[in-house]
Amino acid sequence: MAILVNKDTKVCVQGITGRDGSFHSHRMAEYGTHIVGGTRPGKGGAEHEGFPVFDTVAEAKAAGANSSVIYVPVAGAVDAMYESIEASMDLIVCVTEGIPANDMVRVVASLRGRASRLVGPNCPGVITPGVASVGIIPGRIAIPGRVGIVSRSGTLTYEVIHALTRLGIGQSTCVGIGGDQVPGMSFLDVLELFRDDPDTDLVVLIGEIGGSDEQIAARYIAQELGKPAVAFVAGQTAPPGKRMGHAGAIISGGEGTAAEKIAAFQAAGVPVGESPGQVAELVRARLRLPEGSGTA
Amino acid sequence: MAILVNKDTKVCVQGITGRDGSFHSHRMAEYGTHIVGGTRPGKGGAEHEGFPVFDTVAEAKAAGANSSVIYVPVAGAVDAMYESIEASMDLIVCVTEGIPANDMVRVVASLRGRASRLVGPNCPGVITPGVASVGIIPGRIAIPGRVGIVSRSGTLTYEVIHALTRLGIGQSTCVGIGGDQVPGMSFLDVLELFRDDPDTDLVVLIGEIGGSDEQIAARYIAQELGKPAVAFVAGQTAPPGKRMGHAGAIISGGEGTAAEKIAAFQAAGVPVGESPGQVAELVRARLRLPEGSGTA
Amino acid sequence: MKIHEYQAKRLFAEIGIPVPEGRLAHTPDEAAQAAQELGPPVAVKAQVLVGGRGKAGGIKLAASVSEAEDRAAEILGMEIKGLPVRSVLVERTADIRSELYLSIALDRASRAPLLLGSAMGGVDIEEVARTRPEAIERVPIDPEFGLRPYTAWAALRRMLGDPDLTRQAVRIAGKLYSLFMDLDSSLVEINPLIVTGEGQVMALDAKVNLDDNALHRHPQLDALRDLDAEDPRERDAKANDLSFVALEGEIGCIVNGAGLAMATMDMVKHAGGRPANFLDVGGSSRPEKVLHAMRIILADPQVRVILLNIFGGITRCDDIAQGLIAARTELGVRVPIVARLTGTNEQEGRALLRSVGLESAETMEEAVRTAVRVAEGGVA
Amino acid sequence: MKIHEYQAKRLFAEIGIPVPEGRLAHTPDEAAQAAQELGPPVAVKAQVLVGGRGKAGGIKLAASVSEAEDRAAEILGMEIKGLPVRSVLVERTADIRSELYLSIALDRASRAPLLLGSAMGGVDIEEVARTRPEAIERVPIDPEFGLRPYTAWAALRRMLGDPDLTRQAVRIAGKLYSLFMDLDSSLVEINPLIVTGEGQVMALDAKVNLDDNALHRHPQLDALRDLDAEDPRERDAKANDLSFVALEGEIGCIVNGAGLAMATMDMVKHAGGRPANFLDVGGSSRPEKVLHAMRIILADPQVRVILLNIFGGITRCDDIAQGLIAARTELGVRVPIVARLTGTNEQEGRALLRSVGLESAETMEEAVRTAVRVAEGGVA
Repeated sequence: MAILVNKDTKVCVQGITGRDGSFHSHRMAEYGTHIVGGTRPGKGGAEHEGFPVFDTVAEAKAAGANSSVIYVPVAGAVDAMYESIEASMDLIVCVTEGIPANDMVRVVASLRGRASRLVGPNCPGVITPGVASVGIIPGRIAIPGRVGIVSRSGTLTYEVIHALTRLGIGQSTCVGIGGDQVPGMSFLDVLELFRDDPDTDLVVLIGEIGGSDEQIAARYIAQELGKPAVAFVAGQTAPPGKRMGHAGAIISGGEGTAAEKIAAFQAAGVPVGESPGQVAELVRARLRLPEGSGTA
Repeated sequence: MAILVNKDTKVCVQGITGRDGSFHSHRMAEYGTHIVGGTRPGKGGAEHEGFPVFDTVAEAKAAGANSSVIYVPVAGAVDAMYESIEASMDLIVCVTEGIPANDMVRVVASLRGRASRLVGPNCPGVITPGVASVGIIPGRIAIPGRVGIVSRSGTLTYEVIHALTRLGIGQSTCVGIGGDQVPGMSFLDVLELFRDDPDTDLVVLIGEIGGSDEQIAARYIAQELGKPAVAFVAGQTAPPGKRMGHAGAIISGGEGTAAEKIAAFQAAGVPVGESPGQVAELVRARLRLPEGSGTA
Repeated sequence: MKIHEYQAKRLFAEIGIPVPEGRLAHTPDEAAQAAQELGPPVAVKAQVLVGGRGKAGGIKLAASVSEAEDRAAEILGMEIKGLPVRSVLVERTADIRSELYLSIALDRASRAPLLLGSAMGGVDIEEVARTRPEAIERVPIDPEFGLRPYTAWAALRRMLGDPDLTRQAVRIAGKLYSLFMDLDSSLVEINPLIVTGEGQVMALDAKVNLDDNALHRHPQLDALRDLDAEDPRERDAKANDLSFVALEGEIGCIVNGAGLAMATMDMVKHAGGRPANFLDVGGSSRPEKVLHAMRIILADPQVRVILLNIFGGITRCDDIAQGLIAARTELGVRVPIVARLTGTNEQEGRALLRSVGLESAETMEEAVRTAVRVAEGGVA
Repeated sequence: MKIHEYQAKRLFAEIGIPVPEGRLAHTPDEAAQAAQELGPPVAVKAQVLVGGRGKAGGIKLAASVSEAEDRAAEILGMEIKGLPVRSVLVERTADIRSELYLSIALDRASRAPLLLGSAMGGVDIEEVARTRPEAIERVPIDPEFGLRPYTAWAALRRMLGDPDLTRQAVRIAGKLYSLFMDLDSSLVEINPLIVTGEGQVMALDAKVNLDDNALHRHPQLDALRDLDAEDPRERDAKANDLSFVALEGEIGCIVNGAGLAMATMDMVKHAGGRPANFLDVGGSSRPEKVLHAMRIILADPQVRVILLNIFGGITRCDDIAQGLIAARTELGVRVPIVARLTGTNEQEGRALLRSVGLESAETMEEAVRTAVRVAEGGVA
């Protein structure tokens, strides 16, 4: 069954007439994702390159959509998220980057008591290989399987998927939560879903410097996940202070360095790879797969 | 078990050092209500007439309080409600009157996804006779029994309780939701609780002119309540337009007159009394009690 | 509190809701000058705080400056529903292609603001709501999100059709919502909202009602209060924290709580009497409030008896009794008083009354019957 | 973006957070005049956008006007952590009874603002957080409610003890939160927050960091930008929507995505090379962005090879290839290029590169190894 995205996922593309929205609507549809249509206020009732266009998400919902993906420019992205939250979309993926952090504080607060799950912003989205893709993860690089991926990074996620696929190790669902300071879903939120997903045997977590999300995730993996995990942490050679601010250091009482995070994973019994290729090797070892064979 | 207030209710009095807060703390305590103490920022750690004083509701909660009642002046009443909501008090009764309606719109919106129930503002509160009283309903006039009361009016509620008590008909719980345009709990919210309360056999609903809450309640009684009800509607002789504004008339497509409301109750099979005394007589008849005997 | 159209339009203009250009005039002379500045034709509109001005002849068109002066002279001499017209708004006329309706009000049922719209504007909207409810668009607003462009889009597009006009109306609706929340308004209404020949969406009328409970936060709005529009006794009552409505009868009522006050009046009528007023002393009453209440009621020469009906909760019966006694001493009450005190501190209250020779009834029914008998010439 | 202390204090003063009276001075003369107006003793404080001014000698006390002039002359001649001091803040000194710490920052873990406080103010707070975490009060703020008086009361009372001082600090905390949200701030900090001998709570220092993503909403704040504090190449990159950090090595990196860029640098180091920079071209890249990236990197004479590592998602490989080709034509690239293109439109991208004689690596590992070899003097 995977998580977040499955065969019943029906997508509304917010900003379908824009350059990115239009391009990726075709990519998602080619991958087999059910695209109900997209929104562009004022163009409701028209078609865009074969996709129905609606004025509002509520109208797309009435036409069957239960998920949405946002490609609108940053000036309209916050409203776009609110629109999908108010329309009670099950899954909302916000690809748009550059959204002010305090706007996201308000967006995340508004999710309380509501049914929607928000992935992003500034994220590549979610793919359940062989089933459907919501966002911008290139479908070609993924194959179906039983490894779950959750990542703060965009393109680095692709590298890891790619590396797994090259070893023949397939993925249940890959979730890019985005690298922003205030993401909709956190590592923890996604790990909880993977814990309860019978189709996921192992989780790969891709972190980076800054904050203490990786440390919190490491604790959760050790205590609650009940499945093996493998990690990667980007930024071991980053100059100190370049991403991790003063404020974060006071809040967490640490610097948020890669070394701290790697130590946390190791303390939790989670092996950490030094490159995407090595992560894939660690997954293979952890799953006790013979070399050259995958789970796909 | 009654509703909202029971033997486990432990009350924090917000504004305990004020004239009303102080007076009614003693009345509630005399009635047997468990008063944990009250709040007055800056006086935390002191005592007020025998009651412990806390700086914040969170501290009163730490000392055992699970409910709060608000007597603070109107300038601080909205913050007082937010404070109790943030502290996750089970029941919050706001007695204070004169709170701007749009402030209440925000307060009510903030209750979404939270555990607290808010009664009021501008309300007399809740009494479960013989057990506990939270608010300002004079305990002396109520006796334990099996009739639930919900009312938009303050003192009119007392009249009805009094009239029932004079006939020996006791009450399970009496809830004054307050007459403001935006109340925390509505008729509907309270009726749902009475529906599920095995200790309530019949519900008395006390409405007044304005809005369409009574009509909505009448529909609910007919379709969902599963128990008999008796109603009273104040304002049959009120000059038109004095309470019911133009806006309400557009929203509901009616004038919100007493006649409309009485008709709605009658259509729902709910008898309507012409005075508090007659309401009590109707309750007696409905419960098929012989004259001169009650359920107490 | 209600404010005048010209005041509401200034608020609209400040936040960018398009309104026709206009000038306020208090004399025919000023109206002529306004017409001169704006360039005729102009509309001359009575500024009074009641509905139905148009039907009453309070809105006239003037094709020239001198005609504007004449129309202003006519309107400034009028009284509309009992209210004198003290000023007119002289406005540039618009080329009206269509008239719509737009408002935001609090919806008691959802406990949230509601956007109301209709393609049938410029008419009695209550009538439309009653007879053709399907002609009214109702858009619930989640206060957590406010009125965002998407909130009202579909409804406004149904009303306006054209995307560009919809976009303009969506912008106006958003600003209207900001006004509604920021000013603690209880109603903001545009009737009609027009589409002009040039394709502009514009507010031809403007109504803004304010929440009395919030006026202390908006001193600049409180200053807009039009004292003409209020009964002086109601104003006096409000200043003393009392809720008062003058009526036609002989039985002066002092009650605590609006519901009980209405129920008391209902019972007076059922018993064959006529209430002289609605008066709610409110909760948490200080003794002086009873004194003020007595003074306001006694100012009505028709009052033949005072019916005091108190069921104390937060109100304490002893406070009420003290106020009553003070009123008897200070005002020299000329009519009999029928008192009924029950509830919080009733023993103390009754004892106080007894100490000045006043007995209290036990029940509301009894008190009402006695008061009606006294008003008919009987004795307490 | 960071702003200067004197700018942050103006923002504080505007919303009513007490700060000492002060004047900005750009010359010793101006500092003397400021001291004259304020009346000595005064503090003379370097305005630079780095921490640790005090330790570096950037804050001095002056007992007289002439002393203020001398101290200003000293400080205005300084460079602190590489930044020239171009102005000083001359401030009336305060009678300090105690020093505390107060700030609001975003907490990633709760995805909400967090109030941080400590009775140990005026010192290196990161050090306190590391060594004595129990000395830091942490008050989570629910953005639905904001920071209300009750939110911070208990923590601030623990820090200050006295109810009146607590009340002042609660007021300051509330205003600090408003500033934080209204200005789209990422950090507001007062270190130290002081209690004066007269019992006033006051901000002796002020730090306000702003969210670059929101600056377009606050043009008045964007105008406060201090260009001195930024590396000109980083500024150039930002203006072109690129994220760039200059480093010491020989391998110029152009990568899409911050995580992949960091991972690429990590792998360069593991392979024995040294990255010359961090550069993220971001998502949805237009071809011109690659052109700008090449220009910025080639400005560094140490660069011996360019490593282009692209895994296309929203970024399309053909856009990148076009940008690279344009750069070769327009900039006359003097060093070898090692390119790796995978993902969205990779066939089209590789074909484009092949058409100008550039081969692409298959994997990131392969590209990194090649680039390191080239930098060491090998061949691609």
